[in-house]
Amino acid sequence: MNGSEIIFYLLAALTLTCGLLSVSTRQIFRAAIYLLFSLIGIAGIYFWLQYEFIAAVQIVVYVGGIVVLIIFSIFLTQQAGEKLPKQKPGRKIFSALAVFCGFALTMVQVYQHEFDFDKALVSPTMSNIGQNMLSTKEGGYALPFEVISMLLLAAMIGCIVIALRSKPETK
Amino acid sequence: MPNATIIALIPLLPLAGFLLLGLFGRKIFKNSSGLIGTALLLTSTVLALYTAYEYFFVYGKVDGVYQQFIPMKLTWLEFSPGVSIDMGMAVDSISVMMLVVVTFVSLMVHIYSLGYMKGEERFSTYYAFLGLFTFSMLGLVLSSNIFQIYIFWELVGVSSFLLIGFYYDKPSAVAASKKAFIVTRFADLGFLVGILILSNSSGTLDFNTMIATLTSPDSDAVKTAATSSFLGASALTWGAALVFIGGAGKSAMFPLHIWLPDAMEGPTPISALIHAATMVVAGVYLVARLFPIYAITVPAVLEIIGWVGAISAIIAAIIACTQTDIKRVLAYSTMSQIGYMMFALGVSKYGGESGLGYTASMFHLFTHAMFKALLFLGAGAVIHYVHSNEMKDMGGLRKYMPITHLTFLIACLAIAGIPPFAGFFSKEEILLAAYQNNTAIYWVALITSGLTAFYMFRLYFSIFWNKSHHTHGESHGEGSFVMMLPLVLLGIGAAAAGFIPFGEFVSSDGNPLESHFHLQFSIAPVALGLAGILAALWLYAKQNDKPAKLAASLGSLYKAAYHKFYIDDIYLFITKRILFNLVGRPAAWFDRNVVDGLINLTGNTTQAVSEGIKKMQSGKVQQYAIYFLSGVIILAALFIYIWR
Amino acid sequence: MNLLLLIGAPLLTAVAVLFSRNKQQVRWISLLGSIVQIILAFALLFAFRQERAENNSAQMLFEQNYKLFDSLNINFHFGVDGISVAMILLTSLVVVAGVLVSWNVEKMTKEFYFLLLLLGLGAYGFFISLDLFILFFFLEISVIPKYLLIGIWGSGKKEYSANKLALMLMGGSALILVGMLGLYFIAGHSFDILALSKTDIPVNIQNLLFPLLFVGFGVFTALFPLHTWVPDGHSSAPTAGSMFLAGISMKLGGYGCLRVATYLLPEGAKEYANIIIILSAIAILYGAFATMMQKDLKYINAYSSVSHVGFSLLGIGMLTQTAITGALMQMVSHGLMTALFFAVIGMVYDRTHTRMTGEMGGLMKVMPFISTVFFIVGLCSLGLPGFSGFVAEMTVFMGSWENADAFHRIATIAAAMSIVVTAVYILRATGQTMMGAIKNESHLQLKDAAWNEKLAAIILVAGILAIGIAPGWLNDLLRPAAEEIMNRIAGK
Amino acid sequence: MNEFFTLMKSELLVTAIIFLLLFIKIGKGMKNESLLSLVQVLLLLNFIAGFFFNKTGNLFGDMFYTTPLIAFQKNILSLAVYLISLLCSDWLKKTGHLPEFFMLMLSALLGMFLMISSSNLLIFYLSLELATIPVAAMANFDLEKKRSSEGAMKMILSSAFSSGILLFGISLLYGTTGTISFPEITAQLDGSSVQILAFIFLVTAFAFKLSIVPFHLWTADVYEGSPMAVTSFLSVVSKGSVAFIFITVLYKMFQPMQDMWYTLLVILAIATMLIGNLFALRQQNIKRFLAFSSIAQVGFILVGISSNDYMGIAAVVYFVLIYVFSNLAAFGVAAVIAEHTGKENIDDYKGLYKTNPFLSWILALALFSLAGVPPTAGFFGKLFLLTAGGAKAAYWFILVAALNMIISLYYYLRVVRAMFMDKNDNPMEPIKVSPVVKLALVICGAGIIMIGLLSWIFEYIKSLH
Amino acid sequence: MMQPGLYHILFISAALFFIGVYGFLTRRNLITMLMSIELILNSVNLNFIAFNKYLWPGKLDGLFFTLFIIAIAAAEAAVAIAIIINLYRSHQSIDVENAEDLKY
Repeated sequence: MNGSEIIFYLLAALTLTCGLLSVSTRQIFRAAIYLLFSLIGIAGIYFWLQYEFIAAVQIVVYVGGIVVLIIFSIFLTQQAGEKLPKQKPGRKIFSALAVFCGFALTMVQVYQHEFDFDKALVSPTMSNIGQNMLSTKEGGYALPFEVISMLLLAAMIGCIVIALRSKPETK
Repeated sequence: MPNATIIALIPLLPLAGFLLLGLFGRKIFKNSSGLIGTALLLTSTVLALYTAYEYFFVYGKVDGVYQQFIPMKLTWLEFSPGVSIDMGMAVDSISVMMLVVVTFVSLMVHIYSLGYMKGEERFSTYYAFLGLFTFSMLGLVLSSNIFQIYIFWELVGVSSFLLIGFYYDKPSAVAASKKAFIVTRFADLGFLVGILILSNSSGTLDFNTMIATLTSPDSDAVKTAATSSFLGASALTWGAALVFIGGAGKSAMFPLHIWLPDAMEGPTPISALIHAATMVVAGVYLVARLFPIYAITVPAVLEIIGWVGAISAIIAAIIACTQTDIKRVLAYSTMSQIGYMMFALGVSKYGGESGLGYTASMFHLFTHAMFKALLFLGAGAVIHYVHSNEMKDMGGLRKYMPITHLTFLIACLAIAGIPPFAGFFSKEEILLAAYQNNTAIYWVALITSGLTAFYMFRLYFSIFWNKSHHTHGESHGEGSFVMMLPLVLLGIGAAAAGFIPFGEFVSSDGNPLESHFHLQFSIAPVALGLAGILAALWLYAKQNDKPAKLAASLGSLYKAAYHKFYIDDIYLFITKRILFNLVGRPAAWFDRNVVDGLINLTGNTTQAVSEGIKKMQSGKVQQYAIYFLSGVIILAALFIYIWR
Repeated sequence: MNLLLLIGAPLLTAVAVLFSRNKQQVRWISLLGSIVQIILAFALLFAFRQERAENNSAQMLFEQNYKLFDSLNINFHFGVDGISVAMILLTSLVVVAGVLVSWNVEKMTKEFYFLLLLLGLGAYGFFISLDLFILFFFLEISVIPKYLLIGIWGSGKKEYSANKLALMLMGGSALILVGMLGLYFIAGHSFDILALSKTDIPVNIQNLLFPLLFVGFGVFTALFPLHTWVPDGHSSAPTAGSMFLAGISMKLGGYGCLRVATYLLPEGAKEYANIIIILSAIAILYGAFATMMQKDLKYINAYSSVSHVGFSLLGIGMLTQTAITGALMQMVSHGLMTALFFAVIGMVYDRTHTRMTGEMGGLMKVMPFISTVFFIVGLCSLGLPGFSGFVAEMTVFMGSWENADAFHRIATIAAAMSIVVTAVYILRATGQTMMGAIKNESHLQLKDAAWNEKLAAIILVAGILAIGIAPGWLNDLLRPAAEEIMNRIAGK
Repeated sequence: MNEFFTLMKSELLVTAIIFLLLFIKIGKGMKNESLLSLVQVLLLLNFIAGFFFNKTGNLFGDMFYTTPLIAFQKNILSLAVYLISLLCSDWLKKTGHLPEFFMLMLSALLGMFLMISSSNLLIFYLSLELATIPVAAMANFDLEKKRSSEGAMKMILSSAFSSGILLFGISLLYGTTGTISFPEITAQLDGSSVQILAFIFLVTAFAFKLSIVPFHLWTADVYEGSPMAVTSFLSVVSKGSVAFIFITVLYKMFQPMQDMWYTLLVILAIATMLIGNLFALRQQNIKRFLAFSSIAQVGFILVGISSNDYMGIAAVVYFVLIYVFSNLAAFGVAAVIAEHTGKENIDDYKGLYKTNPFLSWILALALFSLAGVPPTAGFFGKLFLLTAGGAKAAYWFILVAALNMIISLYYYLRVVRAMFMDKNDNPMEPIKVSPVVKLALVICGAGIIMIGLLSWIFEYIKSLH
Repeated sequence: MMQPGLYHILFISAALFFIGVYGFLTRRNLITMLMSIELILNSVNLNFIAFNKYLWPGKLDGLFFTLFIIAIAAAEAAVAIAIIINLYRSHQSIDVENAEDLKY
């Protein structure tokens, strides 16, 4: 076992443990923090896979954006320290069962599948990503880029309208 | 050759009367409708008599044999090539004879009704119905096609229904009309199936062709029909027997006779016409029409016919002795006399001397029409006079109603078979035929003839003698001229009709038949008849308690006879209990609750399921997600492991 | 003759009704329109006879074919044979009578007549269609008007009845739909009846599709045990609604059973003939017995319809030319008769405000015309010669008897037994309502039929008599068509 | 470049309208009435423009793909949006955020256009989200109403969950095929278990958007909670667009797995029709009622889709076109009534015919069309779906579908019965329908009657192949 | 233990995915449900990256997919949170079980 492996396993353990804790802890604030660590763990895995760009985006968007947003909204809606209400055990058991079945099914299928491995491992470069991002040619991603911009615009408008509820629209 | 137009006019004139009076009678011909009807019928009668004269004396006989002519035949409805309902006119000796009988009696009734039904609210309707009946009856006798006869058969039935129920606001009349129709209808079912069988066997509906096919023993039809058997009898036997059931129903043969006494609810002239002289003999006529088939192909059925006739004759005679309603007595008497005609046919054979029964039957039909119509019309006059049907309300009427009395007496003598009145001759021939062919039936008939004399004179004495000092409310005369004229005319007929050499004209195969007169043979029936009269005289000429005592001494026999041997009750039981309560009601219940219930159940189940699964839509978004996830997993598993 | 006129006339009338201003206008426009329909129907009859007299022996006359959904091979294909002509005549008579008896409908008159005319339109379209799709379209078009007519203008538990009718008929349609699509694919994408009739359809497919189609159409024509919409629907419907339902709509089913199911799938018909016979014999007898116990006049007629229509199905099941002719005659006859019966019941109900036989009595005295008509229709119903019912039933019996085996014969006899039971219930009903003494004093004030009612009754009675007295013309119309159908059944 | 403008003209037009609205919003703003009229005119123009310059072509590599058929599909959606803008104008005039509402709605429409045209899983996914997220926001537009936010919450959470599963499926598909472009995936499909798994995961997203049982449970709640305009948008436009892309995905991308998805469709169609119908039976709220009815309708669409030939496509497109008119007419009437009286219960509709015959007739027509009763277009639509579905000779499948029509007829008739037959002591007041709404309702009514009888419409759709 | 590779990462992602699903199904707080969604999306991202890296390094489909998913996650989260906050204002609670007015 070399260092790379150890790092991988540590990251994996971090991700899964924090993920699990995030969905099981009854302190909502802690849940957010666990989520944060789980996401960081995933970012770590990206690093480990040498996808630094994605890792950076992961850190910036998730850790810097979404988790902060979540934490803000927790503050807005929840007295800190109050424990989350318990779920009915029946629901928990049934969910666990369903989830386990799904997991088992997926894993069995994935492990039985023979993936096609004989390719050289190359990592993308920044310029590579940049060029493709704005290319309108075959393999270019200009259209999704435009679409996502429209989506973000729409989401922004939606958020504003909904969040501005208390202040009636001025004619 | 017969003149088709003239013969066609005979039934069509009454039909015209029906249409004219039925459509416009109530408004336009309110008062003249009786005269219109009578005039039309008079024309018919004249034409019928003319036709009879022409047939019997001018063209009917070819080579010494009376032929059948079919001057007109129209295809009415074609089923398949060769099998069609035709509207034709068969002119032969029996149909011509019947034409005369029907038109004559009908004319008498028309005339009589001018007085009897005067002042009725539905006077014109009455004449319309009479026209309809006469038309149907004439159509029936002229039929050349078995389906044609069935059609008119039904029409006769419905006009009978209409006329029995003429007093439609009287519940008993309504009930009687229904009963008459339904019972005969039931019999007609047999007739219909019989037609189906016979026509299918012979491949035709035409009488002549059918008879020709079914009487030649080597025809394919007979052979195949003889081999195809059902419940131990050949198809032809079944067919012929079923057709006879139709005739038995119409002719009130035991056990389908129960409608006839009730039918007396109709106006009395109607009883005279329909339920005495004409319609009820249609069954006899039908058997006579198909006689060659019965006699040659299925003699077994003919024997049954003979026995049914004999049993009907004696049972009716016994019952008649106990009834107190004069019209009912006459009704049973009719039944008894038709029984005579029927067994006369039953004991006959086809052709030649052995066909005596056939001739006798027709002869009796003819004379019976005269005297029975007379009896009914006389009874009608009596009823008209005393406003009651019950014997106990009558008595000593001979002084008040001399013409009625005289004609009634003639009729009674005629029916009792006392020479030289008409009944004697015809009955004599019947008994002779029975004697020659079936001794058992002969003895039954003999006893019946004694009983006949007894109950007829019981009736006669009760009406005209018995209580002499009876007050009948305000006394209005015996009846107008129009009521008396038919009595007299019919009285003449009843007295004299016997002298017609009937065998000359009517016989089973058309060959004239010599009438033999056997004095020694006549002794027994005449003596029995006289004995019956004397018994009646002893019992009923004066008011006394002898009848009551006699009745008491006879005990249960009397009671059973008085209750018509409980046959009505058996029918009532079958219809009410079994058909209504055990079939009809369960059917209706089954339909509403089971069949419909199942349909409603599907609806309700759907609703219930819909209500039951409503929890699925619980409003909990996580539960929705669980359904979602389960759906994904299950589908995935199914498609990966089972349906790939 | 252009068959489109038959669709156009009612359509135009309906549209004109929609745009009319007051109730009186609505009535007169409808009457005028329906008279035009009668004229057209008779014109068709004469034109048809003329063509036949000139030895035009094509199976269908006056054919017209317009492309509709060309890519699916769905066409407006019209044409008539004798059966269609007879049915069209029937429809036109019932339509005009229905319009006449509804003269006094005050509630939503315009809508009422509109729906009525739409029903008629559906029937005309149905009878002239030679394309299954169009046929189905016209069949379905009448479901909703029926529903609304019963639900809005009906009486009693009308909503329930309306629902039941609509749903059961829809159920029938569902089966027809499947059968129809099956035929479509088997025949290589064609809905055309004439084309299908020349197609050899494999026997196993026929056995699969026949029950679907037959039962589907059977629901429309009260095939036992799917008849239960009949009593409820008929009894709740307004007078004209009942007349249309029983007089025309049920005939759509019978026509479909014959023209679509039996004609196109002869092998299937042979396979299931015995079941049809059993079911219809049961329906005939059982309907008659059930009728015997009814006390509501409309129920009486409704159940008796179940029984009578059974003869049509029996005739079809017997698969002989005569029996099929008889079945068709019975359809026409029953259509006229039952429409008349409902019309009379409606007239009685309008006056006495009851349909219970027990509450009436002696009506003959106060309304002789209505009673006479009641009587006539009763006699027709019990199969009296001189009326159409007799002709039809006898033809069915004669045709049935042509099958020489015991099964068919017993079924025929069983069916024939109903003539007695019919007599029982008809006479009971007549006896209780028309005859006897007047039970309710207030009935003494009642008026006899008004002009419109008289006219309606006379039209229908004329139809009944025209068949009953001189059946030849109808026979000539139907027999060759039945022969055509038999030829396919016999595999010629 | 020219090609870019012609091929993407619908998308560009919609985008232009969005930005116009944005500028109006950012600028001085406009009165609601005039803005609404402006938008209506623009939408009408958009619809008309959809008829011109329709060509086949690819853009952005293989990401964007259009054909005349796709253009026609888009145009159906444009038409629906235009009609919604007319039908709901009473509500729209009152809303405080009119420009935002239209911006969101048009963004969603844009998303649907792109989705229909997509030929690549990435663009498909993005446009799917673009078609969903704004709608979720729109669902919350009755800001003061609790139910509105509840509906929006259910929608956004459910759809996020669904897209999670979709994405997982896409990732597996990507893993096994190495591509996200439809045609290339088709070439790579080998039917391995992982691909089946991925396929199922993928299909559930469609099932979710189309409200196929058992992925439908959000539908009724969201429909009931949302403003009427959003509900009609969801039920008509959203469903229609997903149905179109679903066909493309199945017929093109998953063609090699056709046996499998045929079975899947049969199961789903039966379940959907049955459950949708059974739930609709019991509903009291008209929106909820229409929600379940629309679920059942989707079951029929699936029957049509199962045919796997061009007849299926044509039948579905045709059906959606009819469905647009029928469902919008129903929603339109419900919207008018809800807006004027605040009543949304079927029981409140009792005796409606007495006071509001016009609305009653339109609603009745719409319901008949939904039930598939002639002479309304719905009859033809349903029949063609079944004809398409019957091509595989699975008669029992068609029979089940046909039998479901009975149940559906029952509940549609329930509303008709309430309007026409049931008595009501205090029926609704006569409602004064504004001319614009009336126009829209008349258009819908005419569409319901004419589309079926004018056979060239269907022929035209078939000719687009 | 073998060399960490595709299968390991797939295991992590699948586990994370179902952990997220489990959270979504059982957490009663709307915000925690949203957090579970984020876990789900992240697991998918991990899948894409892993496939891109190990199997299909020639093109950048997986990478771009991940990028766009991250963007969408942000947008979705924003709208969701806006809705949740709005819900909170009307219900005074963000417990999912309190928002069950719409049912049956």
